[in-house]
Amino acid sequence: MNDSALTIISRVEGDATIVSPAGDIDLNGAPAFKSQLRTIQSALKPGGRLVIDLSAVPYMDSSGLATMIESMQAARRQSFKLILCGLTPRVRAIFEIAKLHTVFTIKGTLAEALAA
Amino acid sequence: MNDSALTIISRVEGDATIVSPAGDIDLNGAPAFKSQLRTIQSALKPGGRLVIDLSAVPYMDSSGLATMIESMQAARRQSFKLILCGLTPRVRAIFEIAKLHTVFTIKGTLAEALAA
Amino acid sequence: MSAEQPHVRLEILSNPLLNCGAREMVASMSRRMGFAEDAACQIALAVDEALCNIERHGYDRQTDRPIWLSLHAIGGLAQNGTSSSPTEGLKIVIEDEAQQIDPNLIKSRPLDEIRPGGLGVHIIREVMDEVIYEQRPNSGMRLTMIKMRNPQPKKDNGAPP
Amino acid sequence: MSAEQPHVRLEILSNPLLNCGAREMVASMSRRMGFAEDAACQIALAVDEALCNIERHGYDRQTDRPIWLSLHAIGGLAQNGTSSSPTEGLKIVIEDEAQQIDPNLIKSRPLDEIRPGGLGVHIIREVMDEVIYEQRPNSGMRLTMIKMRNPQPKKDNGAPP
Ligand SMILES: Nc1ncnc2c1ncn2[C@@H]1O[C@H](COP(=O)(O)OP(=O)(O)O)[C@@H](O)[C@H]1O
Ligand SMILES: Nc1ncnc2c1ncn2[C@@H]1O[C@H](COP(=O)(O)OP(=O)(O)O)[C@@H](O)[C@H]1O
Repeated sequence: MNDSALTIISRVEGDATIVSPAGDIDLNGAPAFKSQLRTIQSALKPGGRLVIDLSAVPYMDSSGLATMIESMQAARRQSFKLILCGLTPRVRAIFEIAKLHTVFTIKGTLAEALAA
Repeated sequence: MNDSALTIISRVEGDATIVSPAGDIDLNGAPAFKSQLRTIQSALKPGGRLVIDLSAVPYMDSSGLATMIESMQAARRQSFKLILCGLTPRVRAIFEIAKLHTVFTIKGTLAEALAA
Repeated sequence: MSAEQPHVRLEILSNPLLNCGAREMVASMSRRMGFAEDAACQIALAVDEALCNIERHGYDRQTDRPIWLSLHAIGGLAQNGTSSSPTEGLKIVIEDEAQQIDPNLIKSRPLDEIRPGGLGVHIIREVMDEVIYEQRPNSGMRLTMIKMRNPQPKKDNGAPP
Repeated sequence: MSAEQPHVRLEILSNPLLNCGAREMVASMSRRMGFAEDAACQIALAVDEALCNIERHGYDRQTDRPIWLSLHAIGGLAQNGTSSSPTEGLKIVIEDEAQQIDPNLIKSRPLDEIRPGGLGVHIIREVMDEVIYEQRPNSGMRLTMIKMRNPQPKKDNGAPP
């Protein structure tokens, strides 16, 4: 990963794995994020939860959306629950433009996502 | 003023006039801000306070600094007190680069400025 | 469409690392021209998606090829001190020297099938008022996009519903 | 100084409304190249101050004259997927067709006298590691500025203390 680009922190809380990317998820940052997500997902148990906290992501483009869709597909395959939270207005807008805001489980805050 | 550029709101609270610019104070925005400040200052009484709340100013350049210095000169001439507050890190940095951070009275929050 | 000169011309290499600068430049200038925050973000998104497509499809991920972007403020730019923005819309032209393809092949897919990829062209057509892909006379492609500040009811751009 | 081609070239008209886009582009790209947030903001500030000076002094507030800006990432740009940025510094060249002046006359004033104006050149020299003003061969001025990611102890640029 670039020094400057996206940084990704993940931690486990109960049955939830929380992934917190910080930075833009665009064509420059998405590949590293995707490969880290794959590694994290491969360790998830059926019935577990993956919470992606997007509150520190000021910008996302279709490369980021593709990464989220891949994660959703993994969730179906491996029977874990995928929850997105903390979308800034700019990021929320791109989910809406791509008609994906009703396809994902999207919560307001991390607390709401963990309570879901 | 441009539809999009700096917007400036001012209100009176006790002996303090609070001016809240929102937007960048740069070569594009400074002239309008400067002329509004002059109008506001011309109504100030000796012993009164002018608080400029910069919390909604993401960026300022030397045109903005010049505007602030003009205001300080008016404060000396007219014997009102000038207090700046709410500087974002990016705006604070330019005061420091120009060695002006010790020349102005700068408070953290608007509440602190009003209590000063 | 206006035949006037652009107000801004940008040339960047086809490295995705640089896309952030191009899109933030366009967002920032759009705001100053009087576009609302959401519209400025949409314009930036369309620019970014167009750059991504050139980098991935046109140049096949080569990172050292040129991309040209020009901005023309339709109606002109505010002069310092004027009371409102005369800018009626923004015309953005993005050109490359990449492989040429039939503009009719650049199209968005139906969105009801949820899968990664295939969203860029949809996004561009959704957020901009006019979108025209064409081959440049000698080499490469040209994408012309227009967004008006107070858009007319949207024309059909030939995108599938 | 590197003789390599720039990674980014920008041409804008001399309207102060456009400065925001140029400086935000440079800030955004600088961050991606690995500059820390405060350094990226400093670079953007220097670019903005240089543009303001060209617009006010060079072009005497005419708003339709060209300004050229080029960015060269010293050490190159990261390629997708690499583990750290190879960018050692950023070289920025800003050129105009405005009136030529003796580069020695472009200097900052002592800051102990508090008055409006006369801060731009001080800011530029303070935040950048190298600052060179020169006349272009035929017309206009050229400003070359360099900022390193891990700067050497600062050289004296001839600015008054
Ligand atoms: N600049 C371009 N040059 C060549 N082909 C392009 C370009 N932009 C889009 N395309 C074509 O249009 C298709 C749809 O693009 P898009 O909606 O962005 O989805 P994706 O890029 O994920 O395939 C691409 O798969 C590609 O075949
Ligand atoms: N691009 C330029 N073209 C011509 N003269 C310039 C340029 N930049 C700076 N100068 C000269 O240098 C002086 C100092 O500039 P600066 O420190 O920015 O303060 P100010 O612009 O407020 O006078 C200016 O007054 C001007 O005479």
